[in-house]
Amino acid sequence: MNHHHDAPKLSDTLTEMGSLAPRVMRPALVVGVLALAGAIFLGMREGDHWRHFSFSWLVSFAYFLSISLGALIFLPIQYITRASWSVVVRRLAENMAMALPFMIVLILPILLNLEHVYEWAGEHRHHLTDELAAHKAPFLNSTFFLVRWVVYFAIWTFMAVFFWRNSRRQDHDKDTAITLRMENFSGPAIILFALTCSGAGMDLLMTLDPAWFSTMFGVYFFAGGFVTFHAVMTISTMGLQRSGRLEKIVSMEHFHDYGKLMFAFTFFWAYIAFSQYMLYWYANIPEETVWFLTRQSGSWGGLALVLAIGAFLLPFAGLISRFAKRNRGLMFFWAVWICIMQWFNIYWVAMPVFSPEHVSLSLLDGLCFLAVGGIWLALVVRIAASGNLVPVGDPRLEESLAFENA
Amino acid sequence: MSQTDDRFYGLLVEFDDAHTLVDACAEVRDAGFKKWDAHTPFPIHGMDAAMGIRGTKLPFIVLAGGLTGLSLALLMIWWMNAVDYPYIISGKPLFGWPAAAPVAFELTVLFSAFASFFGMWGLNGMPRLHHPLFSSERFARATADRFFIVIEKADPSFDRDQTREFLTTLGGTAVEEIHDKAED
Amino acid sequence: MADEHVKDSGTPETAEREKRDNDRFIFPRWTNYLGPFSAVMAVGGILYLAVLITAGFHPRNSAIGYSPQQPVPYSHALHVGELGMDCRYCHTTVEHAAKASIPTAEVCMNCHKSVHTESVKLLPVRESFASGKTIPWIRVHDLADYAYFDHSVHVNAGVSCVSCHGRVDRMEVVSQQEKLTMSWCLECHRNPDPHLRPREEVTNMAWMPDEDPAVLGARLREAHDINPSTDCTTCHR
Amino acid sequence: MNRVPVSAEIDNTGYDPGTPTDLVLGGETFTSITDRICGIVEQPKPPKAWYIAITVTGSLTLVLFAMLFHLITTGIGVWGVNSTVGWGWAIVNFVFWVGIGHAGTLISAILFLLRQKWRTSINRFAEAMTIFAVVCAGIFPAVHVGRIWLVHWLFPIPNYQGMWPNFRSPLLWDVFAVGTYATVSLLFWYTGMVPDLATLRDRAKGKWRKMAYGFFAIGWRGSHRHWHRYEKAYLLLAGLATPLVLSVHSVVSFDFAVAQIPGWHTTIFPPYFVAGAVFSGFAMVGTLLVPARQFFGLKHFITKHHLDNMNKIILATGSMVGYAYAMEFFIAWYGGNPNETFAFVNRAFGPYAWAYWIMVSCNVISPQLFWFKKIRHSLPLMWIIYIFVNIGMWFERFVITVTSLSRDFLPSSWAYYAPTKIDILTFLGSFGLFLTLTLLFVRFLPMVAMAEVKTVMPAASVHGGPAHPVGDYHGDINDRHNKGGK
Repeated sequence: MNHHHDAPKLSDTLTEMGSLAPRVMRPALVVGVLALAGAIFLGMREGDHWRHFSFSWLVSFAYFLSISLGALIFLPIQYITRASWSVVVRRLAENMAMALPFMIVLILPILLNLEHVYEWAGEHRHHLTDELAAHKAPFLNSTFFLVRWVVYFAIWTFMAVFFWRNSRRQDHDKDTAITLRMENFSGPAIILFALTCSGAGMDLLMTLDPAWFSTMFGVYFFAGGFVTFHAVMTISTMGLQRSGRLEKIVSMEHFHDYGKLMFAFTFFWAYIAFSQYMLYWYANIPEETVWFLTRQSGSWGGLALVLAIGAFLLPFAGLISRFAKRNRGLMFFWAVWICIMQWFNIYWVAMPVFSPEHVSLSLLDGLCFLAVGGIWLALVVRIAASGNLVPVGDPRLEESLAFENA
Repeated sequence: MSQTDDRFYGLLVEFDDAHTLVDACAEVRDAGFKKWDAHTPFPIHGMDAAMGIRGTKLPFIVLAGGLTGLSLALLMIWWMNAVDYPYIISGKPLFGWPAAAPVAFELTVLFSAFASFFGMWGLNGMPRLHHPLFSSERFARATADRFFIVIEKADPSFDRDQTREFLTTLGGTAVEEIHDKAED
Repeated sequence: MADEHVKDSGTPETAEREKRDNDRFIFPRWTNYLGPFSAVMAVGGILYLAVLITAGFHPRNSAIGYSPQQPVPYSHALHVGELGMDCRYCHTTVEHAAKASIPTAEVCMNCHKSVHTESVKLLPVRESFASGKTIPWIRVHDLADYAYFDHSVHVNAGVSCVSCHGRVDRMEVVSQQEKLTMSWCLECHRNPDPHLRPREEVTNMAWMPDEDPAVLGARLREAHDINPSTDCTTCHR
Repeated sequence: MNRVPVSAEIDNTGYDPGTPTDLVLGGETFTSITDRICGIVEQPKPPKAWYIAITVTGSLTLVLFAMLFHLITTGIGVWGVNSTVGWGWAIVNFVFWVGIGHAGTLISAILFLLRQKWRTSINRFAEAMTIFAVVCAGIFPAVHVGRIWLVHWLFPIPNYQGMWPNFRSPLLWDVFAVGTYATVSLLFWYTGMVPDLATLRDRAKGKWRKMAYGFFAIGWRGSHRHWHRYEKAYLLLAGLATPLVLSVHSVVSFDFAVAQIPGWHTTIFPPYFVAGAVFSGFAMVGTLLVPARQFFGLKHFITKHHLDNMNKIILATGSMVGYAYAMEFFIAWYGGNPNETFAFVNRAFGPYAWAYWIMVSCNVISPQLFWFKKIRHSLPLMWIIYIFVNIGMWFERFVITVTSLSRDFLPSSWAYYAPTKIDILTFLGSFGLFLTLTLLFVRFLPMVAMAEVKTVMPAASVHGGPAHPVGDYHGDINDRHNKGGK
């Protein structure tokens, strides 16, 4: 009797974007550009110095940035733990991370309009007293902010290019030394990432209310992004399989792992969110609670409740069972669900600064989402199209193909 | 022989490697036996399939345990602090979910863990200090480095001679009749 | 393997011991009932303990009814109930101080100079009167040391002696009637209305209001501006 | 007992991607593993060193009991705590020991879920340590209440006061968190040990040993129908223990972080405490494991690869702790609250600066040496770093507890806290208890999870089993999507 599990082979399926790339990239780009045009038109009509436009843009930019950052940290984690299960899908993450260098273009609308988005950069203060403003000025000033973003993007670019290019090179020469080199860089990469990711999250979202602070905020931003990233991985893998790519070689076993990771980081995100909220709720110090007060009053409170249930309780319950994690329909549903909820999470964090009274969901928010999302997707697909979808030269690929959840 | 017959439990076959055992299990499964088991020093991947073992209902027991713990905890906190002994401390509401969450979480985990622990041993019929298999000297190595299959006399398709014959074909190193030596 | 070693050491005793050591130890069959048995014992034991603790530690069972034998068999039923003495005759400071003083022997001797002068039961009183040493009364209503209680403020607010001490006028031997727990104190501090009466009726053991005590109490509370505090520092100072 | 000699150190830290690292070395077989691990427990008499060790630790344990007796009969005035610094060494020791207790569950549960097979050689030892550390931890809050005869007030049981515990207090959350943690760790440890106890039972000589191991093995006979549920239960317990381990030190951190005391009230405390706990726990596991593997000849199971991995985890968690220190400092300034800023400046340059810099150098700087392979692979050097981390993590709790309390909002109530002899002896005594329990454990129980180690040996892997099950096997219906193609 044959005990050897017939591991799927690469030849069983398509592993290149091929004709799919233009079929996705063109509509994505068209939608993105049209939405951008629409958003610019609407933003101009608002006559508020592009304030509404910038906030809507900020939400979606932060959202897609967090996904790409999730992809960026996914890579060194896989290398440093010598994980084999993920090899077959790792290229998808590499491509998403590789979008980061190009996303510097997407942050321009915010950087160009700093004084109307961040009150510390402008003249009108709502949250800061003069004294506090002076105290924080060494950190919260436009020049340093720009310098920081240049540094963040420089580091991300370096990391993304490093992992992406080495992995691609391995496709051809199958050199295991490359794997070792990437493993060696992974430790420092994680440190660099921790500093830049939390810095970026705090800069982008926390300083919107410059009086408020939380030592956990960087972790909070990362946790949300990492959940979304795994959901996006699930959706894109399914999408590729639907088009006849990565079939069989990405098996239910890999989806099971996606499911576990989505479940785990949904819980982790909730743990961070709860801890942050509970500690401020309990100590009840006005300068800290005011941030939550805005976000739990009126319709923002309704959204907070939606997040507590929708971004934690439901996916937690929905993904807890092995059955759900091994059911494609359910996995797809929860992945999409998580993506939506995490967008609202960032919306809930950022938007109350623009509209403290009530949730101001508008067409502009939707157009900005489509614009950033469309451009981001086109970018990722363009990057993906330039090579194989699977790191065919990876020494652990065989293991990954034969992978089974024990 | 006859006076020990009611003490006859079944037939044991010994293997010295896991591969042969897994193959043999598949054969016993396909031969249609119902009351039989494999004994190994460690869990072997793929045995569930080879033996045709279905999933266990343990997760549902654990889920029930967890839900019990959660609801008991919330009820307890609410009743004790908001109903039976209401007292305002440091301006907190009598029942505030952020303050109730940690204990509710801990008790959920505690009850789930109890359900998992007692549920598993219960389903496995343990503790069971006595078992006819312990009468076999050979079987002492089932917890060290040997692998066994046991077919019980109680199996409907069991036939002392035929089954013995069948077992010798499985590639084992020895076949033994198990007689319960224990006192009542 | 160790058990396959053939030992050539001599004596039959050693050989027998070694054989015994090498034999498997088999638990007798009845041990299989140990599991279910201990499960039943554990569940039963937990239920039993739960009932025991709930009942045993309940203030109703642990505190109420405490009635120690006093050095002098003083009867409140006789003095208050039959003879109609007012509480304040003996517990003189109850309206003015935190403690409702225990009478000295002199107070007793006001009457007992001339009544029952030879009674054996009153011997400790006469001794105390002569020597000046206090009679070792045993305290019945004993709050924890960290709980501060002031009689005067309660009595002056119109809380009757009966509310905490019960119908002392019917007691041969004084016994504790109420739980005197924190939650019990709080019950009244949160809602004092049913326990309030006109100040002049405070020591009247048998007094009954003509109307709903809560309605009367609410009126009295309004009139006398009674606002019992439930702050921790009210009692834990 | 024909024991296979343990060869010299084998270096298996070299790594060829795509080829799994051998986790069991020296040509060990199922038989030799059983012999070697059981052999430690089966020696009729332990070595002299064991007797010497347990005499020392036993005496220290007696010191602990004496100090506790003195404390209980006299009152907590025997400690150095004063009206400003109400939390002294007792809380420091409590957090220290609970933290130590986190490594065991991390190794058993989280590494299990992450399919890190190298955990099998060290999980039993680490789990045992978890339980002993939690025992030590439990002592301090219990005696800290002052009137220990009223300690049952912590639990929601009916009492003559007619009152209930206050569930809004983080100190009560501690009771539930630590209680649950101790219980679940014990269940987990015991569940994992049953198959090994059965091995000891089946090899035992002498009636009493046979009965004792037989009793605790509860009749385990390696049935695969049992293994099937056993593995499920193990997975479920691991799944439960993972959030539990996060929650326990988070709850401990809440003790501090819900307060408004500057230096305590910061939101990163929960994950930062958890990272610190794992950090200190791994250091303590290493502190005991490195000598134990030397002494008991476990080099074939606890290989250099294992130690290398542990050191990497120490490096990772140490860096997380460093991140938290930095973030706290930054936000203390960024927040613009002068009290908060002062608290941190005071930590670094105030009267307890010495403690702060011990903490920083031990916790942040010393683990960074693990970036160097040479240091990660050198037994003496790694051991020295473990010791530094142990010291540093104790000082971290000291710095958090004492510096914030000794100088809070009111300068008029500032005070300097110093421990008394009783404080010091109690803490030393807790080490005695911890080490005594550890010594008893290595004497009577299998310190390596034999059944689990066997599963990671090449001889145990039956690749995938029959690929397409027949018979009545009820496969995973969802697999159809993959098998059937589009």
